[in-house]
Amino acid sequence: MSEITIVQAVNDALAEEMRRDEDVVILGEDVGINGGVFRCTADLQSEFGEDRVIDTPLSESGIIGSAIGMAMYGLRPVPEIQFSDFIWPAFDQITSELSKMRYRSAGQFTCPLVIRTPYGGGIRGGLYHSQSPESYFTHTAGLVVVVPSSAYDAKGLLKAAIRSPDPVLFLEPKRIYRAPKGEVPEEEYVVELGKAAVRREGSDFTLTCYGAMVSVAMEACEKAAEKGWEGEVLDLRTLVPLDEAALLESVTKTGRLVTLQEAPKFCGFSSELSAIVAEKAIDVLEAPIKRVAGFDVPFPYTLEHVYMPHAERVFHAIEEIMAW
Amino acid sequence: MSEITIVQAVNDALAEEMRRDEDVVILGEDVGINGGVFRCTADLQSEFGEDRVIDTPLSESGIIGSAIGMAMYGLRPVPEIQFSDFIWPAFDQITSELSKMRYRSAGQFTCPLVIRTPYGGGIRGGLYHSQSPESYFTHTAGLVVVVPSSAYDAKGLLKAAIRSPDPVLFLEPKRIYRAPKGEVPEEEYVVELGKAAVRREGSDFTLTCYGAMVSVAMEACEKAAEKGWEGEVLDLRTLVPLDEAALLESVTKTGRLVTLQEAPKFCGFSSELSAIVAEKAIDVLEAPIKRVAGFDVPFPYTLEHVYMPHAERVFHAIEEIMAW
Amino acid sequence: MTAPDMLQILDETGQATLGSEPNLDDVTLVKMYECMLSTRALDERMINLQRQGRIGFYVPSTGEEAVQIGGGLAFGERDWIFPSYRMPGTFLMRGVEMHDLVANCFGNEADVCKGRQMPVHYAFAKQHMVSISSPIGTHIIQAVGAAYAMKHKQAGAVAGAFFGDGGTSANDFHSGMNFAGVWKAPCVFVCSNNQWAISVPLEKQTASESIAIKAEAYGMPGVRVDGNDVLAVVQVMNEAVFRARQGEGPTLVELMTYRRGPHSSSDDPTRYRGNQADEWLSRDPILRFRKYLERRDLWSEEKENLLQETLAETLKTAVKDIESQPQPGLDTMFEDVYENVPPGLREQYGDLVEKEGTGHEPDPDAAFPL
Amino acid sequence: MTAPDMLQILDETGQATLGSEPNLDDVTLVKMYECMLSTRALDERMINLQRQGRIGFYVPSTGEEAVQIGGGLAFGERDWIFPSYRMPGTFLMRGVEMHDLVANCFGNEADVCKGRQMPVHYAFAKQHMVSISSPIGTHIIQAVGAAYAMKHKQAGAVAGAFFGDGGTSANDFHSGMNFAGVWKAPCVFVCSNNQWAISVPLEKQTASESIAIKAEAYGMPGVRVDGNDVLAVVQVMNEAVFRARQGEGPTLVELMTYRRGPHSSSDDPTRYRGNQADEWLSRDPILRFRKYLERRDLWSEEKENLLQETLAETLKTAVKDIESQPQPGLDTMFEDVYENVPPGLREQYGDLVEKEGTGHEPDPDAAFPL
Ligand SMILES: Cc1ncc(C[n+]2csc(CCOP(=O)(O)OP(=O)(O)O)c2C)c(N)n1
Ligand SMILES: Cc1ncc(C[n+]2csc(CCOP(=O)(O)OP(=O)(O)O)c2C)c(N)n1
Ligand SMILES: [Mg+2]
Ligand SMILES: [Mg+2]
Repeated sequence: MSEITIVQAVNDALAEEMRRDEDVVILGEDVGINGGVFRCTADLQSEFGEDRVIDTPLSESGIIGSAIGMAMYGLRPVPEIQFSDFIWPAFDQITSELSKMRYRSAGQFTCPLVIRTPYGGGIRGGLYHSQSPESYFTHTAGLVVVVPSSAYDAKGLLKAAIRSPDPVLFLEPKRIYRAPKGEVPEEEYVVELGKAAVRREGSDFTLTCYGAMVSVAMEACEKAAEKGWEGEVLDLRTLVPLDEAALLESVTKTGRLVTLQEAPKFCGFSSELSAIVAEKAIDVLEAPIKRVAGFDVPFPYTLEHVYMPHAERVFHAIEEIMAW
Repeated sequence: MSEITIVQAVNDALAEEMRRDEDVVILGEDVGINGGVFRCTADLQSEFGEDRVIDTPLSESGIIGSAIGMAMYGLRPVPEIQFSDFIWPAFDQITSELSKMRYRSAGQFTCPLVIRTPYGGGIRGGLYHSQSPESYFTHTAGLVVVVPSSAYDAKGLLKAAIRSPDPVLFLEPKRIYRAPKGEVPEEEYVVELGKAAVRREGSDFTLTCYGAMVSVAMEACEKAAEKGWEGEVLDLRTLVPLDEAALLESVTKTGRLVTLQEAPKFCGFSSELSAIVAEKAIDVLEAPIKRVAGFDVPFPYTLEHVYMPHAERVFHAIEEIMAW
Repeated sequence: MTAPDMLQILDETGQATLGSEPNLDDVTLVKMYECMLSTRALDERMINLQRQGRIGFYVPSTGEEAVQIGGGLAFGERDWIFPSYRMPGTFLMRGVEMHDLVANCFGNEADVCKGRQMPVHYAFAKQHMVSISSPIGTHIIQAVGAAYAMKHKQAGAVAGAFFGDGGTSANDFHSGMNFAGVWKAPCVFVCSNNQWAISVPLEKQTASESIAIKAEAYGMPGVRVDGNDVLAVVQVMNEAVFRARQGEGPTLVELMTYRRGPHSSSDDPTRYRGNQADEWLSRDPILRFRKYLERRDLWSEEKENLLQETLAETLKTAVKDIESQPQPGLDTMFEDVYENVPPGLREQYGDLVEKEGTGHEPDPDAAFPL
Repeated sequence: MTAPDMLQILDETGQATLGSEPNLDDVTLVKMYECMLSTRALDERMINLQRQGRIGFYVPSTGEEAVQIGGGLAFGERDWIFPSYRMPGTFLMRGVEMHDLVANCFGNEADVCKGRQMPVHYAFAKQHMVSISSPIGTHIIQAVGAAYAMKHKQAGAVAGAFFGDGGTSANDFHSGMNFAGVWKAPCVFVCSNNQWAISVPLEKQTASESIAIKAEAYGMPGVRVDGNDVLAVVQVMNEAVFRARQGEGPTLVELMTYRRGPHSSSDDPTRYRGNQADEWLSRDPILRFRKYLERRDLWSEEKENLLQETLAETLKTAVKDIESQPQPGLDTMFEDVYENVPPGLREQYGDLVEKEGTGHEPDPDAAFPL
């Protein structure tokens, strides 16, 4: 076991997969000698060379579009989008091409690749270096969407994503890139895609979360425990395909649900969780489904700490449904 | 009163607003002498000239990006995206710029404009001429999203949108562009944004819909009526800002909700409706909230008629919740 | 290069400029002509079927056969082509059966793509003909990525990206050209400049002197060629593909031609252009090449008639075989979204077949406007 | 034009090529110098505050002052500028107060943008300085739209779009240049080619001979200028703005310079370039222009010291005034999303202040990496 940051976990996963499979290549802005602005690709160019760790021109549609072509021809690209806020120029390639290539060619052409990109607030990045874009991708059939919340998962899920036959959007919670550190085994491992993890068992309510919100959820549950309310924290880890069974199982057990996300509330990913439960398990519900989320405004700079959901806001929602 | 198609209604609204306000300009691919591939801008170039009805190069980011600049300088552009399936190259301009200009400049710069685009299936357009993209836009604060379902609304809502100080995405249901025709008064009128319309009153269940799905909803309710179940059909018309009051009022009355949309189900717009009701009105619910939607696959060509929700599928959902 | 000069080998009478012909053996020359004629025959038949409502949509390529055949010939088997929707001839050149193209247009069980895309959106992996996408331009940068992979894997292969004049305005023309220039990717960019993007004429598409000159913005050579002169097309394309294979980097080739027909079966050009297209009848690429072959005694009236008959026959049987086949099964709607069908989709499929019913018919009024 | 030649008026010793100077009166020349020096002083002070953790982020423009001042001077009051994030000097040239730029960097109540954006993302409508966006390139096509509107309204105004070498790879550089060419829009495109995009050197950004030559792809003139020679910049910019105003269409101006400092307060250039930047010290645009002014007896040691003192004083008081001000009120988070706050947002604001509480503090560890 060693204690590492998520940045290190991502770097290790990339290095291991590149050693395992020479078809794995990295491309993006500043990923080479600079090692990425968050250092996730540090030292990879010196080990694997400029042909496998490629500094591209400043064009996200170019990065993803060329990665699709590389993947079609048999490479296994891991493009990096420097900030998920800058992924939109590539949205056409992702939504129209990457997600539909297998379907429209009836499996004759496929483009397995992993788009890595840091997302979320907490680094004082303001409007364009803080957003949580998952909800723009989870509606698109053909994509897998993954969000790790720890070094262990970041490494194991990224390795699994790189080996996946389907295109994966891998969202890295930059707020927790460097802290806290987490334990990771020395030996090789992967974490299966499509499976949620129970981070805390409880019988009174279910609290769903992912990415940087997991620690906020845990903190809120500590506060709730003081009141005698035991929360079950479900870290979704893979948003698409969703581990619906785990969600329904937990809610069936607890009868109460609070969802937590950093992204704006309206039409956010968590709304789907509410919809699934309201469609399939309404009879077990003992209280309304509360959503704690970012506000429906652009991400502000100075008021970031108010914008981002914190344990107090989550606790307030828990109180409401427990008092129901 | 005159009987006109939605295409005609759009064309009339554009002509009237262009006569009223010389700052209104149209730009897009083939909108000029060709009058648009769906003929929505027919004859406008001959009346208003090439400077106000502009055929652009083939670039959606160019169309929306330049429209933003025009709007900032005081014009009132109504850009057309030929098919909503081709809006993605402009997604960066819409999501990063159009929706955030007012906020980031604290109101110093604004870009009121209306993006018109045909959406939805039913014309045998296959993967890329059939999609319903509303759910990719309703999550973005700063945008208004409108979907008419009749000639009357198309004209009145479009005129209101053109006069709105906020940027509007105006989604035109191409399946019903030419049929059925609808009555429109001779005299000038607008339809207020942000207000849903009850198309059919009923006390047993609420059925939400918009665009081309409204007629499907009505048909399903006829079938339900034969069983003695009276449905209330709520045509949302404006998806953002949502008429939440109308939704909650109807559901409070009926105690049952079925949502209907053409777009894929997972993280689709209707999931938000489920989430709102599950959060604010769960106590009135007497049955699960059923969602009838497109399947979570790309839009197929030959099997379009199976893919698109039809009255039978909606009726099946109604049966389920009434039998609950 | 001063952009507007344009390479031509065959004049309109089919006379070749002395000694300027690419060296092609007789068999190849005849095969090229046969493919050009086959393309024309396919187009006419499909447009006909579309008018009769037997297929939903079609995109004719009439007048652009030299682009398709000359453009296709230069590439070898291991090369990959990222095609546009206006080049069935290149598929034929590369060995795709007429039958399979027709099957795509019917979109039923006979279609290798399971009827998922509209007609003319072909995909044939075996012949390295990449799946055609409706969104304009997206494939250009994909071709560059594939070219990078070819170079990286030292496959000695080349990628070809085909697009129209309108396509040069797309975002991924820019990213594709730029990345290819920086990467010296073994890629050839082929613009079929038919001077129209639906109703938008070239001068409203770009203010540049030519399409070829755009190459300078990316540090690669650009060449303009008479796109109705199949020999000139072959000549220039051979050089470009050779350069790419040699590791000398990408080239932009502009093929000057004209879209003689409507944009598609849904388009009515009389709305936006008069009979301008007629001027181009005399420059017909097939006619011109036929004259050349006849001068060289490689073609004749008899051969022409014989081929026409065979083509008619082939198309007749193909249509007969295919039209009668059933639409793809409902399960095909849920497959190939992911490698394995995920639980959520299994459930949706189950509900559909077990409960929700699919008894209703396709909407007879549904008609494609573009 | 053969791209690589580059217009220069002042050599490195501040000697002007005879008779080639733009005619600028002494007052203007001095004002230009003062602005260049003010820009340098602002940058140094802000970087300092950032190091002390008193502001969160900053982007220095050291070495690019001639671009900002020469680039700004050419435009008139009614013209609109769509700036990049590396040009505070242009804001100063156009009458924005030092105080207001500093206020933006603190992002508190003193900031006209209500602390919504990161530092250096200025917006000043009064001076027609358009809101700066982080996404690279998006403003280029917006400038073209504004230019179209200016032409349409016969305002006699011109739009200027400023961006970097990296920006030329962005989608909307392509759409912007292309639309401007077709529309003959009164727009001037100004590329500050400082040869780096964070850690990516020019040769990995594009294979073209120059940035200027990219203009040919869009049918407009492109000019390359010594971007550290403020007189050359003014000269060329004046011509370009004049052309635009005359209705002769857009121009692309490439200003050759060098990003002497880090990309931003979060960047460490030693990771990707040695001390290459030092070569550019001798070409410092301020030093060069000062020598020129001194030759012409328009500047002196005394004036220099005096100005330095005034600047230090201005910055000191500005920082003092601003730093003490409170953060923007919570209501500002919900305003300006739409013209009127919709019901949903009122509700969210209400819940926040009444129930959910906002007692907690900003995260002290939050630090921006880029
Ligand atoms: C991104 C995008 N925008 C718009 C369209 C609609 N459309 C289809 S073909 C076409 C014109 C293409 O012209 P060109 O590239 O010259 O090719 P040609 O049809 O002339 O062969 C347009 C605008 C599209 N398919 N994709
Ligand atoms: C679309 C987009 N991609 C990536 C970034 C991250 N980024 C910020 S500045 C920059 C480099 C810009 O270089 P250049 O255009 O040359 O301007 P310079 O910083 O040199 O002035 C990058 C990659 C961004 N802001 N926007
Ligand atoms: Mg064309
Ligand atoms: Mg730069």
